[in-house]
Amino acid sequence: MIKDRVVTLSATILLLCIVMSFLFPSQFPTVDNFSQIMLNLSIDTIVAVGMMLLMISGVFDLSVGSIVAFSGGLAGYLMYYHDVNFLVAIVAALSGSLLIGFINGFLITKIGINPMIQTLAMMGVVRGLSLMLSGAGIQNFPYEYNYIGQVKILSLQSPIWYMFAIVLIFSYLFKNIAFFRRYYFIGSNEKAAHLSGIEVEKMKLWGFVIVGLLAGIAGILLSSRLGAALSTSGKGLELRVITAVILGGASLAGGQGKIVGAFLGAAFMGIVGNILILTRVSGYWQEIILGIILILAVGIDQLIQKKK
Amino acid sequence: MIKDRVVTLSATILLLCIVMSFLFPSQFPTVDNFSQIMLNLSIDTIVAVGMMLLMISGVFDLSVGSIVAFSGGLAGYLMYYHDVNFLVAIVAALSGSLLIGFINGFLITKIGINPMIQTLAMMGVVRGLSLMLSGAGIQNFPYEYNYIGQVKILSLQSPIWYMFAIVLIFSYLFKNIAFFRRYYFIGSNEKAAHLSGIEVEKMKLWGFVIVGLLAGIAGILLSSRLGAALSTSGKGLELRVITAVILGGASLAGGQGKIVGAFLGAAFMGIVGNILILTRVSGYWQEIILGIILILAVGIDQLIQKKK
Amino acid sequence: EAPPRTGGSGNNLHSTEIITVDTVSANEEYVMITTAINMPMYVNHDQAAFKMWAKKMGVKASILGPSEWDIPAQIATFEQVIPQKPAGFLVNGTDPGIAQVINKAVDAGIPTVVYDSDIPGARQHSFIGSDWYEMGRLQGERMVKILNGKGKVVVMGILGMTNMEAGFQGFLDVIKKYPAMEFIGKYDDKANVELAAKITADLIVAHPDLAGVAGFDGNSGPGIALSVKEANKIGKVKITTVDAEPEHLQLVKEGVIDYLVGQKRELFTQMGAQMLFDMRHKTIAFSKNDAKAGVVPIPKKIITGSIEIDKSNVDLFIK
Amino acid sequence: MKLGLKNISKSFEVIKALQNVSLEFHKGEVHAICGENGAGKSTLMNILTGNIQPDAGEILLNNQIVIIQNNQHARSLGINIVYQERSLTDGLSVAENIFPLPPTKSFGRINFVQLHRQTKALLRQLDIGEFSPETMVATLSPAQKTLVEIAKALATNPAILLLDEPTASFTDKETTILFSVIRTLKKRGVTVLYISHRMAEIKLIADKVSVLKDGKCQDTLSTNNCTTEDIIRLMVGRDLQQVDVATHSSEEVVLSVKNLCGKGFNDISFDLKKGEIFGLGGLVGAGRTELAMAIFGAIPANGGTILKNGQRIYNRHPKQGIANGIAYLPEERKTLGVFLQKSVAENIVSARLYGKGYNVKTNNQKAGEYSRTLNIRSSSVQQLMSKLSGGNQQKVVLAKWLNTQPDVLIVDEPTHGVDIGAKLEIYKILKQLTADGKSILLISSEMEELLLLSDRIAVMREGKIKGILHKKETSENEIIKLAAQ
Ligand SMILES: Nc1ncnc2c1ncn2[C@@H]1O[C@H](COP(=O)(O)OP(=O)(O)OP(=O)(O)O)[C@@H](O)[C@H]1O
Ligand SMILES: Nc1ncnc2c1ncn2[C@@H]1O[C@H](COP(=O)(O)OP(=O)(O)OP(=O)(O)O)[C@@H](O)[C@H]1O
Ligand SMILES: [Mg+2]
Ligand SMILES: [Mg+2]
Repeated sequence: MIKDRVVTLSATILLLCIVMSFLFPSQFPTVDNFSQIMLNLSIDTIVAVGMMLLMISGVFDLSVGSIVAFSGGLAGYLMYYHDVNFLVAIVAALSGSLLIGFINGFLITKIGINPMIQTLAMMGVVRGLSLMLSGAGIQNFPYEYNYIGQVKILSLQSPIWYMFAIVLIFSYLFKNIAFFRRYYFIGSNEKAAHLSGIEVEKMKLWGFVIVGLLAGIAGILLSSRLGAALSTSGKGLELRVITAVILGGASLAGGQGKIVGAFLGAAFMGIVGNILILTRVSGYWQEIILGIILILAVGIDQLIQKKK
Repeated sequence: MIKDRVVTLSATILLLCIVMSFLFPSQFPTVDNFSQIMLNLSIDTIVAVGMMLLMISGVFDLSVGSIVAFSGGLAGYLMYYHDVNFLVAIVAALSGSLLIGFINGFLITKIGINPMIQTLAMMGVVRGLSLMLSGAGIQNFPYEYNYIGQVKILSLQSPIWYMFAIVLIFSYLFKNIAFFRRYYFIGSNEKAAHLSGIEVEKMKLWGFVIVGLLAGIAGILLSSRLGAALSTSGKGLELRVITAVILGGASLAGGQGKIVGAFLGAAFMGIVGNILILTRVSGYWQEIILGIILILAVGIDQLIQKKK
Repeated sequence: EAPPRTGGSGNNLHSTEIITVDTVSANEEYVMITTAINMPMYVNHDQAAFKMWAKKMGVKASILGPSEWDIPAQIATFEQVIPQKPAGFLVNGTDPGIAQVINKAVDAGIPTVVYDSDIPGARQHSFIGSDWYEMGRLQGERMVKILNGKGKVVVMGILGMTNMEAGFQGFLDVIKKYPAMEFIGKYDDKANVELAAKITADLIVAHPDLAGVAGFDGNSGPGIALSVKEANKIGKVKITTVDAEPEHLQLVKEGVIDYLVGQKRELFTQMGAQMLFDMRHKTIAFSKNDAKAGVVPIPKKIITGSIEIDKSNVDLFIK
Repeated sequence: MKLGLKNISKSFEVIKALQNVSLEFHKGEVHAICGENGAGKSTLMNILTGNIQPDAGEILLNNQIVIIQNNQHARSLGINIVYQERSLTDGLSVAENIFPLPPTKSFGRINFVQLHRQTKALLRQLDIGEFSPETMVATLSPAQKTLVEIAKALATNPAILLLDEPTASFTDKETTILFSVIRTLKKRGVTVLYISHRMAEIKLIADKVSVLKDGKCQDTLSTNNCTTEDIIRLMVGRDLQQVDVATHSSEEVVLSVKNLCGKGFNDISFDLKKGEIFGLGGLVGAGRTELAMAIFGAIPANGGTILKNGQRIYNRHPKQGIANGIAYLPEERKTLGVFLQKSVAENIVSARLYGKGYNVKTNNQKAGEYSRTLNIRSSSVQQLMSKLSGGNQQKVVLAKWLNTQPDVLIVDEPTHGVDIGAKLEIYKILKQLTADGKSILLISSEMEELLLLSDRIAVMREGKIKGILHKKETSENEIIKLAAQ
């Protein structure tokens, strides 16, 4: 069943691509277009990998979008206002993101605050912080900082490579490393996992730390790619990412999902977005059609699986 | 435990009120202030009652905010562009909202689409529809329509009365009527509920219909209170309402919560917002402090309950 | 492949060949890139005027962008359209962060005009719009005038947005000059009527002597007005705000809102699009090859100015 | 290793789950713990595995006082357990479930080769050939899952193994496997603490038996020189009356199933008579549960007819089943039977929520009555179901179905995890129901139970009825022959 989602989603994406290639032969199936699509889904995917990890263990994090803004904001703030070296700024931004994840995890696991409330509250707190840091936006970063997100390797812009690296690494980890494997135990039966000697609380705390770190990386890449830190970046990203992850086979109940599903879910959303642009669907219809496509994609999948 | 949340939250609210009354004796504990707070949380609370129902049964609905805009938009559209009688317009708007809830429920229970994906997609679709209906905003409603949300009874504006009526009615229903009682069973163990002869799917479908209807009522009240139907109303309402409901004792896992908790959760958020402004917290700090207060409120509650 | 070292600094001597065409074709497509694409103000002014212009000229007008206020998504949309080489780009200048992608379009040889707010770091061919600082200043001055130079005032809008922050600054710079005016703070209504109403209601309680509220997004005005009405404070709490949508005008007529400062948004897109057209079709040429010569044959910057509305002239605006 | 308990006490709010319990377990002995539901057996196990801390008393390991902090600590001390409640992860393989902390190579990489080798060895030791280490746990039957849990406990090579009702979902086949494993362990010097409500098993496998009653240790007997009756007397404090097994079956047919087909069963026909207890025998996986669920309306039937009192009925939903006077007590209590976070009273009324009103007071009254007649042990009917012992939960579920006043009661393994006293009470209740003119369809994997209660027994194999036997004329052997063949 879990496997199936990866398969059906891949098939859906492939089908979409084939149809679009026939409809827009000169625009859709081009290297340019695909590298654009990839580039644009790279940030979401990096966060989605972390979200998938959390959802496998049965929780989710609404503060990721704010962390994306915060991380870029903090790096930008340090470089712009305090002339801090770009590497130091990045380390500081990532440490900050990690710390936010840690606080989330700590309060959720040790104090027992409901994860949704905690991360929602944190979403507000961190958004406020990043607003203070980046105000109406910071620009004019050092060249080296912009290089990170703008350099092209084999004619693909770097965030794409980061995305693939992260997806591959986490896929590997979730297949082969005992530590990550345990998230499946936690997600399917927390009590039983505890009784099996798994340190559920510590693992969950780590989960939030990891998602914080990944959101921080995404924030650095986004701001470096844009050459600007915006206090509004990452708004709404949390829902988009959770959607992608559920599309990719996770469930709110936990215990299922694969890392590659996070990428596929984001890729589906990215391709649909591209299609909406190519077909020039605009305005009111955009939201309506996007919604209908989502429902159709999941609905048909369900019907097929039921038939089986 | 469930009871406790209602009690602890009431106590927290009371404590907050007492402290504030001492600090701001001439501003906080006034009839004016309270009726303003109530008025501003009435719309949220009406939707929160429906959300509480859903969360008791173990699901939630992200499309409520859009339904609020849609309902007002449809009523306004009919009255303004087609000179429809205000009562007919209201009936149409409520039927429309109900239908949206029905579609949500149908696709979730019969096709098996993940509730989060379904209602998120519906959120987009309905937002698009309401943009089409109300465009730049519709005004100049018949006097009778505006009367509904603007009339004052015993010096309290009508939405407050609607809110209380709905909270009381649903509280009663959830205590005394078997139909509503069943939602607790569905939320605690869906399979066992099915075997107990509870029509789980039908009940869930009804749940979405009810929340659609309540969001529709909220939309009518909001637009009538405003004297205008704006396509942006209800944006972000879904998360606000879910927060209120979880604060009020619901859990994402289902099976617990009380209707009055929805009101208390919304009231807590409303009062905290009021306090932030009374204490002159700056706009930039608002979200940060609001987040911290949320965490504190839930965290302390948890610590107390753990001690027990 | 490393990115270019210069972020660009309005350098028009860039020798990119601009794609020009002699004949006008019905398939010629002009693309508007915006964000919050469904915002009524955008739809009814920017987009409507743009579409009308295209119809008149017999060309295609496409309007693209995310439904939410989402700058990265606006950039993503923009980037995905550049490879399709449309006839011209009309870009909503939402945030300095879009500078790079504007330069990408310029480097691709596509005529590009930014409207609404100027983007400092970008090499767009032209900017047409208004000055948000100026709009804030106008509101500030009117506020001072109707309050006779004294009283408590607040501003409300979306915190952190470049144009709004500029507006707040304009407002503040005026208020600062009057010692009897007390500035209480900036509040975030997230472009949401309910929130604007709630904050205003709370403000009225916290400051019973609140004298004025200035709004900076399209939903600030209706929200502020609602709470002022409900608290029976009409006339006691003065309201100035941006935009001149029907509900704003209605509220001015009712005397709830005292002053509106509107933008000439139709001009942004209608004139902007015309400039794109002129550039593409070399309507005016200054040399044998303007691009090579480093000449951009359209105005570099057009400031459209504002529309000021109050009770005295509101009837002229109500349709 | 020698394990000793000295004056262990534990209370949950008002309930004294254990009071001054002192026991000794010696190396290489199989020591059974007996007691009624709620006597404190699982609590004792939880104390030994560090899941809960005793209020008073000491635990001695080789005469040294130890404080067992948590179950990991217990494991490191050589104590491991198979819990009464299942604790596997459906989405992972058998191997990964058995070794939640698997063997690793450098950087914490799982050594899958070794993991599967180890698992295979364990499965072989348990004589399991039907599934491999890579099998997904979700696809296993309840009994197979319990075997996996036993393998999981054995994987840590415990010196003391606690088994809390391991045979509850077993048929004789699995029980035989388990017993041979226990005998091997015993030879290796492993101490086994064995909890079971099946008296015959205790005589068969245990060396000693300790009896708990109301949280107090009654006595420790050697199984060689005591009878089952002795044990039962200690458990319940009196001699148990034999169940009156006189038949109340009449000739009137209440339920007539004709050529019923569905997923897991095929072409099933039988008549259930008024006042009859109709047994369904067979091995695990014979399709009895599916048949019962289809009759009740919980899963769809693909063909065939069901007549009740001569009238054709269509049960497409449990609601219709209930309305047609049929009740179904499910096999899997935890997932299908109980609302753990609801009170006892709410659980009891949960199948009768079709009225309009919901009155807490009358519900509590009703629940109180059932609580008394079925001797349900809880601090009050308001207590959360999750706080009840397993057997008491079972009684609550039975009460819930009795509360629907059915004409036909289908009970699927009704005495799983129920103590001997309560078991006989349930037998009595079932018989009493037939005396009142109700009919019962009894699914049971316990041969004695089946033979004792049923008037007729249908034996199922691979989804088909292989024969319908009259109790008087049949024997255990005949049933087994039909079931296995
Ligand atoms: N967490 C708890 N909170 C409150 N009471 C509890 C808790 N756990 C057990 N009890 C009570 O303690 C008593 C002993 O329970 P225990 O589970 O040890 O019984 P048991 O002997 O294992 O019964 P069974 O044979 O039914 O499994 C019961 O009355 C039970 O209700
Ligand atoms: N979770 C499951 N997933 C897949 N197949 C299952 C599952 N549980 C049982 N089965 C299979 O379904 C069939 C019927 O099983 P079931 O347990 O209902 O039989 P049964 O005759 O009712 O046995 P009993 O009641 O004695 O346990 C068997 O082939 C069994 O292997
Ligand atoms: Mg027990
Ligand atoms: Mg079975």
